[in-house]
Amino acid sequence: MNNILVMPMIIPLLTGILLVFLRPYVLVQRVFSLVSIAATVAVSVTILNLIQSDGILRLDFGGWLPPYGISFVADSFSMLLVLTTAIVTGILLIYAFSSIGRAHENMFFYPFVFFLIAGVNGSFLTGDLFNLFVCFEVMLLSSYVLITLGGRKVQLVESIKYIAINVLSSWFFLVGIAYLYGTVGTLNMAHLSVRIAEVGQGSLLTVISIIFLIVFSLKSGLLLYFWLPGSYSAPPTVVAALFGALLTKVGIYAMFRVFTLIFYHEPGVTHLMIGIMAAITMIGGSIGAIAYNDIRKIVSYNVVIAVGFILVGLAVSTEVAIQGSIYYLIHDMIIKALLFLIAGTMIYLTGTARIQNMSGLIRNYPLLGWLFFITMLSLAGIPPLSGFIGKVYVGQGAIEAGAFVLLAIAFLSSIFVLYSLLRIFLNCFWGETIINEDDDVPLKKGMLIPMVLFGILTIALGVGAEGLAPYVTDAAHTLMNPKIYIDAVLNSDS
Amino acid sequence: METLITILVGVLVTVAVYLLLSKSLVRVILGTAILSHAVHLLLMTMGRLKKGAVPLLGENAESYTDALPQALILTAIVISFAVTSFLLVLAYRTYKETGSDNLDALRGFKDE
Amino acid sequence: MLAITIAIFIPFLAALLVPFIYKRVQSRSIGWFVMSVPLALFIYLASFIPAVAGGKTYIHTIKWIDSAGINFTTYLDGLSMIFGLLITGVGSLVILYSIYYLSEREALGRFYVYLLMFMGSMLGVILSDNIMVLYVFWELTSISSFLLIAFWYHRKKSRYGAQKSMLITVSGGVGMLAGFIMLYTMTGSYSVREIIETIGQYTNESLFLPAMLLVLLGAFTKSAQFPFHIWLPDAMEAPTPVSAYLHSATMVKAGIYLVARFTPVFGGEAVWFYTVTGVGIFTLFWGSVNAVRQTDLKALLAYSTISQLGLIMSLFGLGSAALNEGYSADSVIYTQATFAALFHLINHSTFKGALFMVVGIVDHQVGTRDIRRLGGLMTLMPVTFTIAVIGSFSMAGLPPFNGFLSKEMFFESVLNVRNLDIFAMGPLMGSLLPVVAWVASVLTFVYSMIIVFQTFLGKHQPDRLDRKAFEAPVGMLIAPSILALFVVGIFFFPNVVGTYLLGPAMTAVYPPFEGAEGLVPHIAAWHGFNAPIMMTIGVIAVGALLYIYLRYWRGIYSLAPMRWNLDSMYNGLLTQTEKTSSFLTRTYMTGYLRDYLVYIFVFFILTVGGGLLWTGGFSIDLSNDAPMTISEYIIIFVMMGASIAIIFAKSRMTAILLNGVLGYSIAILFVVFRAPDLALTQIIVETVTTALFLLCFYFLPEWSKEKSTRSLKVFKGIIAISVGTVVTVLALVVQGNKMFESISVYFENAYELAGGKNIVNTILGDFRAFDTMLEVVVLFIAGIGVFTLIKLKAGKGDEDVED
Amino acid sequence: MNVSTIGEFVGAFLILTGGVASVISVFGLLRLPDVYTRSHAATKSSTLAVLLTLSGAFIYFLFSQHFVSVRLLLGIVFVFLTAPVAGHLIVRAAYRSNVKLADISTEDELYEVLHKDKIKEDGTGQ
Amino acid sequence: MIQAMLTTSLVLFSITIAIAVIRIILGPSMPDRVIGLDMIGVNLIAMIAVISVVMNTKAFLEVILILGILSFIGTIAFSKFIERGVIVERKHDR
Amino acid sequence: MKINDVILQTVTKIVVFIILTFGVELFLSGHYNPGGGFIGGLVLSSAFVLLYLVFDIETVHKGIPFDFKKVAAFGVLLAVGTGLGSVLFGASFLTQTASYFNLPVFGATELSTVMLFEAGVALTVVGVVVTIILSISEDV
Repeated sequence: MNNILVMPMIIPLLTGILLVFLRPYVLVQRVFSLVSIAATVAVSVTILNLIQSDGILRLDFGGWLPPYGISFVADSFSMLLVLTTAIVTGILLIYAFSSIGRAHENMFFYPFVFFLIAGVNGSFLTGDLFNLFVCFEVMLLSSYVLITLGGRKVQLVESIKYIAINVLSSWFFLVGIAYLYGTVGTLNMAHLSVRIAEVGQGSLLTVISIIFLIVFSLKSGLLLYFWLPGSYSAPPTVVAALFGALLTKVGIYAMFRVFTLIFYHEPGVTHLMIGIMAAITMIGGSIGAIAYNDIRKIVSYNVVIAVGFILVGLAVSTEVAIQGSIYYLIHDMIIKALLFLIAGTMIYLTGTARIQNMSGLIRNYPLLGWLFFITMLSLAGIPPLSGFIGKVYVGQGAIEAGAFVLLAIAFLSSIFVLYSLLRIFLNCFWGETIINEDDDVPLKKGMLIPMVLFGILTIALGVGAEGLAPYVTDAAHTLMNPKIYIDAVLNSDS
Repeated sequence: METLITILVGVLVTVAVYLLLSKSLVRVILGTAILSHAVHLLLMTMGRLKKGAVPLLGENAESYTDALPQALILTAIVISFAVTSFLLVLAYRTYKETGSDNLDALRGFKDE
Repeated sequence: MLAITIAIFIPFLAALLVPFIYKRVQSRSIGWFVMSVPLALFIYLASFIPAVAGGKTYIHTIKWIDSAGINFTTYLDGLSMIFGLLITGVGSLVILYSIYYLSEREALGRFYVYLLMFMGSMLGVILSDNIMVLYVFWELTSISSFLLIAFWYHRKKSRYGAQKSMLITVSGGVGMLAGFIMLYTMTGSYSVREIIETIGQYTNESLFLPAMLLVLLGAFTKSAQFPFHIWLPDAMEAPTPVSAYLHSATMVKAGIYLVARFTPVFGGEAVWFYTVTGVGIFTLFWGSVNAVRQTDLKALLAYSTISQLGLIMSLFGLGSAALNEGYSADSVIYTQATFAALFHLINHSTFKGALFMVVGIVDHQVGTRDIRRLGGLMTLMPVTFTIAVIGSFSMAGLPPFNGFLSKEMFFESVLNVRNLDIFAMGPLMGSLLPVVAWVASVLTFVYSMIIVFQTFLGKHQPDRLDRKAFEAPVGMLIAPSILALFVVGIFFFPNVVGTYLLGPAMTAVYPPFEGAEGLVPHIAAWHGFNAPIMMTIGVIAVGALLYIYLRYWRGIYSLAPMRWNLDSMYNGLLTQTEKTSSFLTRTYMTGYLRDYLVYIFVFFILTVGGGLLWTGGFSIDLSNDAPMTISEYIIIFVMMGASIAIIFAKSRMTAILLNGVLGYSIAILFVVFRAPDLALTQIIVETVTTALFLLCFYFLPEWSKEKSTRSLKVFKGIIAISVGTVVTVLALVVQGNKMFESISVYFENAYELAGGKNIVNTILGDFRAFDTMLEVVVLFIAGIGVFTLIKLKAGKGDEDVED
Repeated sequence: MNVSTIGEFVGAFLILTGGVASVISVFGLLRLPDVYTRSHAATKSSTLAVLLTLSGAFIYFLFSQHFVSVRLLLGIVFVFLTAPVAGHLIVRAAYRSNVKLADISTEDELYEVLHKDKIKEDGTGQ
Repeated sequence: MIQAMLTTSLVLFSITIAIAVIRIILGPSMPDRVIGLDMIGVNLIAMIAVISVVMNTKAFLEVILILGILSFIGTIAFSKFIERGVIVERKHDR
Repeated sequence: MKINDVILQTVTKIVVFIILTFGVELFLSGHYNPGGGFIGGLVLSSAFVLLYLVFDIETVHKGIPFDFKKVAAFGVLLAVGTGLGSVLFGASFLTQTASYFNLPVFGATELSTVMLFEAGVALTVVGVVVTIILSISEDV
């Protein structure tokens, strides 16, 4: 019994609820939300370190042992993501303070953010397939609200697509759960794994696993990313950043979990499919990223590319590759948040999203410009920024597994990333300054600080990658050896 | 029984998918509602149907029907209710804001 | 040695300091501070020359990402020594030059930050033993070069040049990274030294060749080898000190360094030999051909740099042949090529650096670099002219300048190749090399003459110049003069260089030949009337003729159509890619929800349905079906009818009511299935949903008949039916394949376990209470969400800037 | 044949009667010409049908399991209470929203009342 | 015998519901449909009562009451909807 | 013009009372019989909705002066709070306990924390459903 495990989810949840009561007191809301994010971070760090000493932790809700009750299971992989989520959210909240506006703050903006985080963290932690669905829904509903919050036309129009497609994916999820329950008769992921290992992953189970693949692909934007560029460019900057940083990652997490823990017996089918899909995703994202002149679109397609890249690790499924994916996942959460923030800030400053209409921003906002530069390099995986180590590991895994096509596409995609962002940098930040000093929209400190923090994070993560190494190694090791996870869940001594 | 219910599920899914592919927002939302009906039935058939008594203890029966899917469906119903209601209100707001419920008109902003 | 590792970081630290100092100083004297950094480093490195010449190497490791085997390992040997001295030495001179070259109005702080950053990364490249760290610095050089090229970022051409160089070099770098990872996968080490030691066992692995080619890709892009050379002329948009430093003396030589460093790894392979030599010699030729046609002095120098780099590259290629058989008296003749390469490397840095500075001076003084507008500057700028003559003649391979020595050795090496009987080198191929080399040298001679004579001789055209021409300030002349002194000095004392610098470097390139005889030949300016000297004489004779009749034959350049130009191909590629991507993306990203849904459904049908069909052989077992009564049949058929009727419903109200019918019928089915809780919930939820539908839909327009073509309807129908079928079939299969007893048997002890008699409710409230809790949260979010959705409207004036 | 069997039988019989009544009423719903007449069929006879059925069920449970179902009683009361009101409301709504009477109708007594009402309202005017 | 009677009545109720659905589909006016729906609601109550008799369980008796409540509320809502289009009123409206 | 339907309003007053009682009964008996927090909550909210239907918003609001959003929030808080309560007692999150109490009127009654949990659920449902319906209605 480790009640601390529920905290990364319950703290945001409770915060969200309490903030509803604090609706009129904006300042209190801000302070309170920062405090609870800090608490979440602290708790996550504690758990992460606890895992290193005690192995995988498990919390059975209501004391009902798995597979009968619902359990939270925390291994290094999930906790790393939980921790990153908390940190990213905390920094984004700071940005929100100065950007989101009173109207939003009065309309439960912070509660929704916290519910989103609760859903995200719950998805990372849960050990039960159906509970995963429920956590997804918590996250999705908050995201539905957040994407529409503000009620601008674009938001409404794009959110319809977003919601419709996500409803469909939730439906697929339920269908998948139904089939899986029908064949195997259980819902606990570890138990599922045991039972499937017992009868062997026959063709039926493989087909069912494809349904899950579709579900998580829809959520993560693997191949089925059509909803993503539109809906990520509609909401306010902070929300877009939250989405860009967190939402697809949950899908990716689920895919890693399910295809390393449960359906890992037929890599020739499932992992091959993932590989092909990842390749197409990277290609599609790459060409999408250079196809538009709208910053938001470019940035959104960059999310797509990253999804493909991360899943290369799963597709080749060697321990090194998975390590790479984890590094890249963490990196991507941070850097995408930063990227979206910068893009949003640029739009805020210039009043346009089109790169032809901006020029010479770096003269007015040098720090913003250099932050963008760092982001660009980090995204392209240029050392010593955070994207580098993940890229190396994924590449190494791909080479070990002999997946040269994937390797080529993955590495080429990073050049497309670079090119797409270079276009923004050259057009918007460099060039003749067209804003004169008087029309200069001041860049608020409150906006700059979070971006700088993210910038520092990406550098720190790149230079200090060794600090993460033990956790990531452990995470990858656990993912590659499902038995560790299963033993931790199904032994009934706790 | 199961076979027929399954076929019913298929019919519902077909109808729902057809509706989802329409231009009108109303039809799309109806489609999602029907989809959720379908999946609830599907979940139900995945436990054995009609085997055993109502899952209320004290009805002194030999065996009970599979209670777990029922619990899952309950959760699913509530969630789909939440989603549907949100989607409905969204449709309403969208119409008020844009004056259209035609998804072709609601294509979203263009780049060029 | 720790100090060497620190040496890499000193420029970076200085770069960090510069902005602060610049804030205080705000004048060009910041340059003196900056200059002290490379100067100190130069002296420091030079102090190691005797030791290194004595065969000593220095190694030091600082742990970085130890778990990945990526550590800061610095390794100082002869090869890194040469480059280190070049970087710091030329660096000091360039900074000295820049102090006078750049106006005080420029953002000097930024300039020096970039420059120091570059210097540090360059030192990192050549001193790193760990190839991953090497890659780190490699990319950093690309970045700092990018920043320096676009130093005047408001100029369109600067940005264009910067982008081009960044894209090409980083792409090459990424390829190189892949190659490095392959090397690691084979050998399990990132250390060059370890790789060199163990590579012998891996030459037959399938990864060996791709790794080699990828590493070469990195080297070629960086060193502007054909066809990647196109970035270099555009990089000339950078301030001239930068061009002198990065784009002739150091950064472009990083590729050369890489080839030299990896010669022990890959050298001795036929592919390596042919690629490096072939690409090098062709680049030599192509660069010189193009240099002649240029009218911009800097562009001319850029192509000449490309050409010279090709020369060095080809020499390394030739030299690698020595490793094929191991040490023997025969192979020593090939090592000579490498020796020539290293020697020319140094020479090139000196004379090309001087020339760039000269061009910079001319540009600075008269305001143009266009040779059609220049002429007759000799008398006005005598010192500059002298330096230009020294540099150009050295480049042309004339005595008494150092270029002559290395050019001679180059000829000798290509001639030696004819005797090469390895790698299936036929006599034809063997003769081709000297011919091409000779032709390229002739052209080199021609353009060297162009630099000197068309700028400084001929008619002075003061009216076509921006400013009145007069000699540059002394400060600006110091740096090129020092380089010119080296050009002459090395000619007279070549063996100093040979012994102290080239010798140790040769050992680094040929570790198995360490201490072998003839590895470090004696350099003599005069070595009798042999083939090379004949060739040089030929070069001078033919070159002079060609130069004199230049205007008659230059016309042939215009014969080649412009669009076959590599530059326009590059531009075309970029615009085409953008256009194609735009087109492709717009084709499938239509913005229509329906299209997206179609993609998803089609994907579902293809994968899941396809999976079902493909694996096949599923048993559908219907024997376990529960019996049915008539009333149940009726309900089910009512439901089917109602659902199908929805599609054809004329009014939305009918549709909503029919949906309600479906919901209520499901409630009955739940009753039939013995699920009272579900039935209750379903009934209420259905009612509320229907009510909501009505509430909201009152405001929506009556639904119009779907105006769609028949084929679209059929298409939709097919998709819908396929999805339905797949779901049904899979469900039937699942029913026939129940593999395990459900865990729900456990819950039948609900009363003992949790004190509840309603099993479903006990599951919801106790066993799976967490689900319920979250479900409530979901509901809550939806409720509040609806509230905000309705209450928070975008006001007219409130329209966000984000549109 | 003991008491409980008889009771069960009575209950079942009532249920059957209810079923028959409901079918009859639904035929009315199908066949009658306009809303107003259909509402008679729907509200009156089907209320009867459901009351019969519920009573039947109540009696059945009473005799077979000796179980007095409060809920069933409550249900009976509830249906009895609300069904007429509901019927009334629908017809009222139908009338006010100008649903046409069947062609065979001879008289619309409320027509003038309602119109006067409307005229008056317009006169006093909002 | 009893079983037969019960089954018969179940079938009868189902037929009723089926016919009511036809009425809903046919219309022609909104109130017609609402009446049809009301009819279905009432018959569902009856049907569920019969089913619980058939199954011999008390589990579904709550359903009956709820159906009653809902069909009542539903009918009120519908009729208000038909009458004036607004379901929940505000005092100062109109 | 208000619906001035005396019959309806009179019946409603009785019916609402029945519904409320029934709703409370449903959620209390959930552990043994069909029902539970969710259903109970829905039934309760249907009573409120009925009131809103028959009377107008202001009238009802005067009678029941709740902010239903806060009711919902309180409900969620209660549901989550019971989970946290068990943490305080050193049990796993969401551990439910039950024990028998001798209450003066009801005799030996089993009181369970599930009850609190269910109450939270019910309150949320009431709050949410009424909030949704009111929001839409008010927007017109």
